[in-house]
Amino acid sequence: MSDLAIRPAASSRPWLPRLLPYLLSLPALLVCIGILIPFGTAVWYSLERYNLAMPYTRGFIGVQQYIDLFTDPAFWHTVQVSLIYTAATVGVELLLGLGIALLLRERSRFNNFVSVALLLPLMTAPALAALMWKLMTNPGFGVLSWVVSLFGITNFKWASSPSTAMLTVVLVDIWVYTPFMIILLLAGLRSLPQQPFEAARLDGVPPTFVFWRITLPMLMPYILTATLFRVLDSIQQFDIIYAMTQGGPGDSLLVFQVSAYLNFFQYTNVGGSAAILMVLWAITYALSNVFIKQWQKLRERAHGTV
Amino acid sequence: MERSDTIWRVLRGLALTLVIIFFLFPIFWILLMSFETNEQVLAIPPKLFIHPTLMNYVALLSGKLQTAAGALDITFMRNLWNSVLLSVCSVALSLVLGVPAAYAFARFRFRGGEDIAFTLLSFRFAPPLLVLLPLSLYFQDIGLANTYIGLIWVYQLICLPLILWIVRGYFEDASPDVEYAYRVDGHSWWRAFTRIAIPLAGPGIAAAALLSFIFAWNNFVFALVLASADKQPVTVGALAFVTASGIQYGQIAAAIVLSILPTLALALYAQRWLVEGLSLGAVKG
Amino acid sequence: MSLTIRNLHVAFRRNLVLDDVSLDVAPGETLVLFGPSGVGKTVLLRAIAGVEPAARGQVLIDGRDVSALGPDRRDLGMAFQNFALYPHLAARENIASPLRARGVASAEIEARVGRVAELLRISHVLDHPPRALSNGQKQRTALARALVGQPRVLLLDDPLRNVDAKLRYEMRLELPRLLRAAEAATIYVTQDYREAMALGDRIAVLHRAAIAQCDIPEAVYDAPVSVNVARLFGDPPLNLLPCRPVAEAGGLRVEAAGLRLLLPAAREAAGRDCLLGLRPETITVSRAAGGGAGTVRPAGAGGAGVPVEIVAATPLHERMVLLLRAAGGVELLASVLGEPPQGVPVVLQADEQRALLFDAESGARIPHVARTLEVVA
Amino acid sequence: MSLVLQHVSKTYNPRSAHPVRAVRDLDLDVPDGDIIALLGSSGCGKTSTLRMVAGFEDVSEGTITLAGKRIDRLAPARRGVAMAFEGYALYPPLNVEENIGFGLAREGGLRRGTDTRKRVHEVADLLEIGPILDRRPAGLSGGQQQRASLARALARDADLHLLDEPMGQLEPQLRAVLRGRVKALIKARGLTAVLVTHDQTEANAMADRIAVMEGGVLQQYGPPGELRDRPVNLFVATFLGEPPMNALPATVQPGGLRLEDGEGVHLDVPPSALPPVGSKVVFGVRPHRITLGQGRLHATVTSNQWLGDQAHVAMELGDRLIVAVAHQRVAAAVGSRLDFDFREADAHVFDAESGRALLHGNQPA
Repeated sequence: MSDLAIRPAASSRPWLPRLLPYLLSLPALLVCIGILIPFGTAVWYSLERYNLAMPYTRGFIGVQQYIDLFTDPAFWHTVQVSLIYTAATVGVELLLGLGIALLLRERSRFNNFVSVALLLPLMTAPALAALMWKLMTNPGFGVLSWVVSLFGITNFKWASSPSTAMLTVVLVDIWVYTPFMIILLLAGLRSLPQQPFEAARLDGVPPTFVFWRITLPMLMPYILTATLFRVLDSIQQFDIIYAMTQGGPGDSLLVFQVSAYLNFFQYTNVGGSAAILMVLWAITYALSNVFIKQWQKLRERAHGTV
Repeated sequence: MERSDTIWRVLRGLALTLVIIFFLFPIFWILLMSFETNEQVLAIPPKLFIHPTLMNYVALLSGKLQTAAGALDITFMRNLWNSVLLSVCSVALSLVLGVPAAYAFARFRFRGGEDIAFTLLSFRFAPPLLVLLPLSLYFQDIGLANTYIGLIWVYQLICLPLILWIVRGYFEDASPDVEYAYRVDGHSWWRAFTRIAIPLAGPGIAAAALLSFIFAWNNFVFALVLASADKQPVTVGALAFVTASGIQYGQIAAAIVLSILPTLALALYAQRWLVEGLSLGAVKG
Repeated sequence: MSLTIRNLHVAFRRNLVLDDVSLDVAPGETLVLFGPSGVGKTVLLRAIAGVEPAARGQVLIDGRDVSALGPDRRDLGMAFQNFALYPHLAARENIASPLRARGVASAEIEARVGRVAELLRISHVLDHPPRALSNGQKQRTALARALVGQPRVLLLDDPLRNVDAKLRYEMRLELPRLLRAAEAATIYVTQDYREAMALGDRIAVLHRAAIAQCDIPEAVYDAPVSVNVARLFGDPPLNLLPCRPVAEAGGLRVEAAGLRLLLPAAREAAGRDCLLGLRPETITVSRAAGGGAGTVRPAGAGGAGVPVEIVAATPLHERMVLLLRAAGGVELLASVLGEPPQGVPVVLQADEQRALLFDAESGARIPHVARTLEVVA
Repeated sequence: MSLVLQHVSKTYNPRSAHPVRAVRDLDLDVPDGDIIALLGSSGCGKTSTLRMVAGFEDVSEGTITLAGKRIDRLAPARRGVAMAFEGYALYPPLNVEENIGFGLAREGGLRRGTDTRKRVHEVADLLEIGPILDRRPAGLSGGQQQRASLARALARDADLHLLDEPMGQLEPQLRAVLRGRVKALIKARGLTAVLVTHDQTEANAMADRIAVMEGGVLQQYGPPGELRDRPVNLFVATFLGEPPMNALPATVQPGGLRLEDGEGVHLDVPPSALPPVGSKVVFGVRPHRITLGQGRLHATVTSNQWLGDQAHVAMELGDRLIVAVAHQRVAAAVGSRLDFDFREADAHVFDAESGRALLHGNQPA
């Protein structure tokens, strides 16, 4: 019955029950509306020619900004870099996360210790994690530089070379966010009903068959949720890349937000920066819609209402 | 049967050992570095066993950075303090705003309720720069630029969705019957909210507060855009510090350790709650 | 101190959960609200309590319309199926809650909580938190909380659902006395028909969002208004056999599963598709005439015996439940006293007086022309 | 095949400060072809026992033997056991037919294809789930899922079938029919089955023998009639029967018992079987064995409940309640005096302290 519409019944102040939920959520809403105003401004900027260095050229140009953007190879480079970054990080994190979560599935003291240890990278600020890895990959004394030299690879430049910069930041992202994947999938795995697996053990069903026909389909909603969540985060990555290379070397790591940031502060191109962010917003908005629906479905499942 | 069992167990142990090394080694390495002198840091191959020195920490705490060019004044401790202030105040404000709203979304079905909840949640996923860049211009106009109040306000973008998200889940999981029973006993809805609903959602509220504290602490881009040196938290401060200190790697490592220590300590202290909060209440059942 | 419900409607997302429900409960009376799970019993209870909004209709307590009042101002006591105890408060504070809400002085609270705890035999656990109580103690604590304020209306939502069988049985005997002493108008929700018959002064059967029948227990059991109501009562439940009655002198002639019965039912059902309802305890099984000496023909059993095969015999509450297979593979359940005949051909007979006839299409019962209830002392 | 449990114990958290002894020193012998029921309230150890037999829990002490082969150290798949789970344990991604056939295809006698299909459909028809064979569990009602789970277990040709609360979710009508059918099927195929239930009706209906458990300890093991007529202790006596046996405190007197708290009613009991005069005992008689309307005893009626096919009458005897069941309506108003009686053969006497049975009818326990 808990899913039934529930309102407090009328009282001596009949307006109260109707307004109560609004009154409770209003303060939070107001604070956020204060933040929505700049969002509207950003939309407007994206339709303007607006450069802080040349305020006198400011003026409404409509969709021209977007036309310019979509015909600019630099923009398509940004899209490409962002997509590669997102696909690489989320792909590896999903596979790694699923594998590790399966290893940690049983509740044992050792596994609990591992899960706690895995929290630590996740709790490290991504910007600081980037600095840590910068130190570890320092060509002079970095321990990772030393390790690869043991394998005969000398002069491996990590983030300083356009050819390996992507690999390096992806590695940092994996270090920080794989634990998130693990924790979510582990929680999913452990919340699956145990009895079907016991039945399979009793009936002697082969493990590979159990994994592909039972475990994976049952886990799929959790995989979808976790993946969507990570895609949403990863496509907007700023901290790691900015702290590590500020988008360099060259334009090799100019993902959406870094590109917009540099457009704004380095080239003072407010309008262009806003347009890039609007494109990113459109992508994330669509994805977050899917995500929140998926997440609500998962919650309903957990409540057994489906 | 028994033999393949053993092989499987060994493989599993091996894999997990590799996992632990990959995920813990960087933290361990930075910790080690922070106790080394510059000469030790620069040694190749790296040494595992060192004579620890506290000089890096002393330099940071005293605010006098020892460089080749002589002592340099730094604001690192100030950054640390800023982080504490910003995170604590933001979380406190978020709780005051977010817990009643979360309760409203969990308990009442009201016109527009789902839309409002969705809007608030979607902040979590919007590109932060989209809001921050125009805001940086606005803040200069209304005098909020480079103030704690302005920053705390904007930090609601991080904390509020998280608290709404997690606490709402907890309220929804708690059976409304207990509150109904209290109402039938003759208590007002406000007393039912404060005496029953909030105490029962206590663990969820704590988990949400902890998690949003950590996220606020770890945030980088907000302060990068909106704050100058004297209001910056450690995440931004550390980056500036790297540029300023040049090759004082031991001190950089010590600064990083001091910056990540509070969140790691919290994580270890409250790991169970965190895990639950992180799974977003989505997978409990 | 009475409770009246007038034309109550409750809808959830356009699904009518309760459709025009009206009820009257007198002071000191226990009305049992009975129906299968998910039929809206709890919703009705909650609408009366004011925690569920009613789309339309009125709730009156002592003639005063409380429909517009919050649950805190209706002066009722309620016990929830899942107990709904406050987990962070000791049993004593749980019970004291209604008194605290009314600002009763501490000394009096102490005394009244003590009295009700004594009555329910939970004095020794008053200082325990709910998690330290057994299910039975939780249920008594919840009951004590509902009773302590001496409310005018008591709403009990299947309070015995989550306690073990033995305790449930004890409470079944104990509750009538408690409720009589409370003098409140009581609505008691259950989905156990025995509990409904044992506790109810009247039973209101909820079916498809509406009250199908509201009457004294005997009437609901012996003269259900419809096949749907009839199926909810009895363990094992009644057998239903399709048939088409024929009018005959003295009543209706019904043939089903080989049985030929003459029912004292109204003749207008003749020629229509009907369902013959035979309660298992009204079926007798005996040795076939040729199967040996001493064929017993119990009094009241009508028609010639029909040969049947006993598929399985399972004991139930000191009776034997027989799964019978008649000609054409029709399966029937009979509930008989004593051991069934074994290893010999058997026949079944049915009590014509207690057989029920329903219209197959509408499900409505076709009433008997005249009916006598035999009361044996 | 026959199942033998010898000195089986299960202790959870053995090294902690509060080890939980779920099963203690259990001996149980299930003959080939029998259906037995493990009966008890929740937490009595019946589920732990079942899980040890299936192989989901280690045995702390003792041995389990099935068909003459020791199985307690074997992996579940190698024990030759099939099980219907209380929580159904259906595979959510598979439809009902695949669920039933999943473990079947592996078994020796049956080959993939037509044999499997035939067996699946046979069992499905018996349990009336033929029409839902192509549906997935998520869309089914609890009762349908439960029948699918039961079908999966019954379809297998295992040495032992474990049925954990297999019919709790079914509609009463269907439950009554299926009890009979499933029992007939098990008997026809000569299967050996262990039924775990908290419902004594189900245990009585299906089992050849019932093992009553409480607190991890086996209380009594025997045919339903024996448990009803000769319970070994007060627990078994009051646990079985609906309503439960009346139990009244009494004191031994020369030549019989005096009921306490009553009006000093004296009952004649053969002196040979009774403890010394003055001992405290509990006197028991089943509600169904009390005759109303005439007799040596009388009491005040406190409630008279007609349940459609039987009447429950509670009477106040001193400050104790005594309950009687009649199969007809009883004309006795609340507050009136009612005479009643019972046969000596239906009386039970238990030791007040240990609860051990002393006397059943005229015979020593």
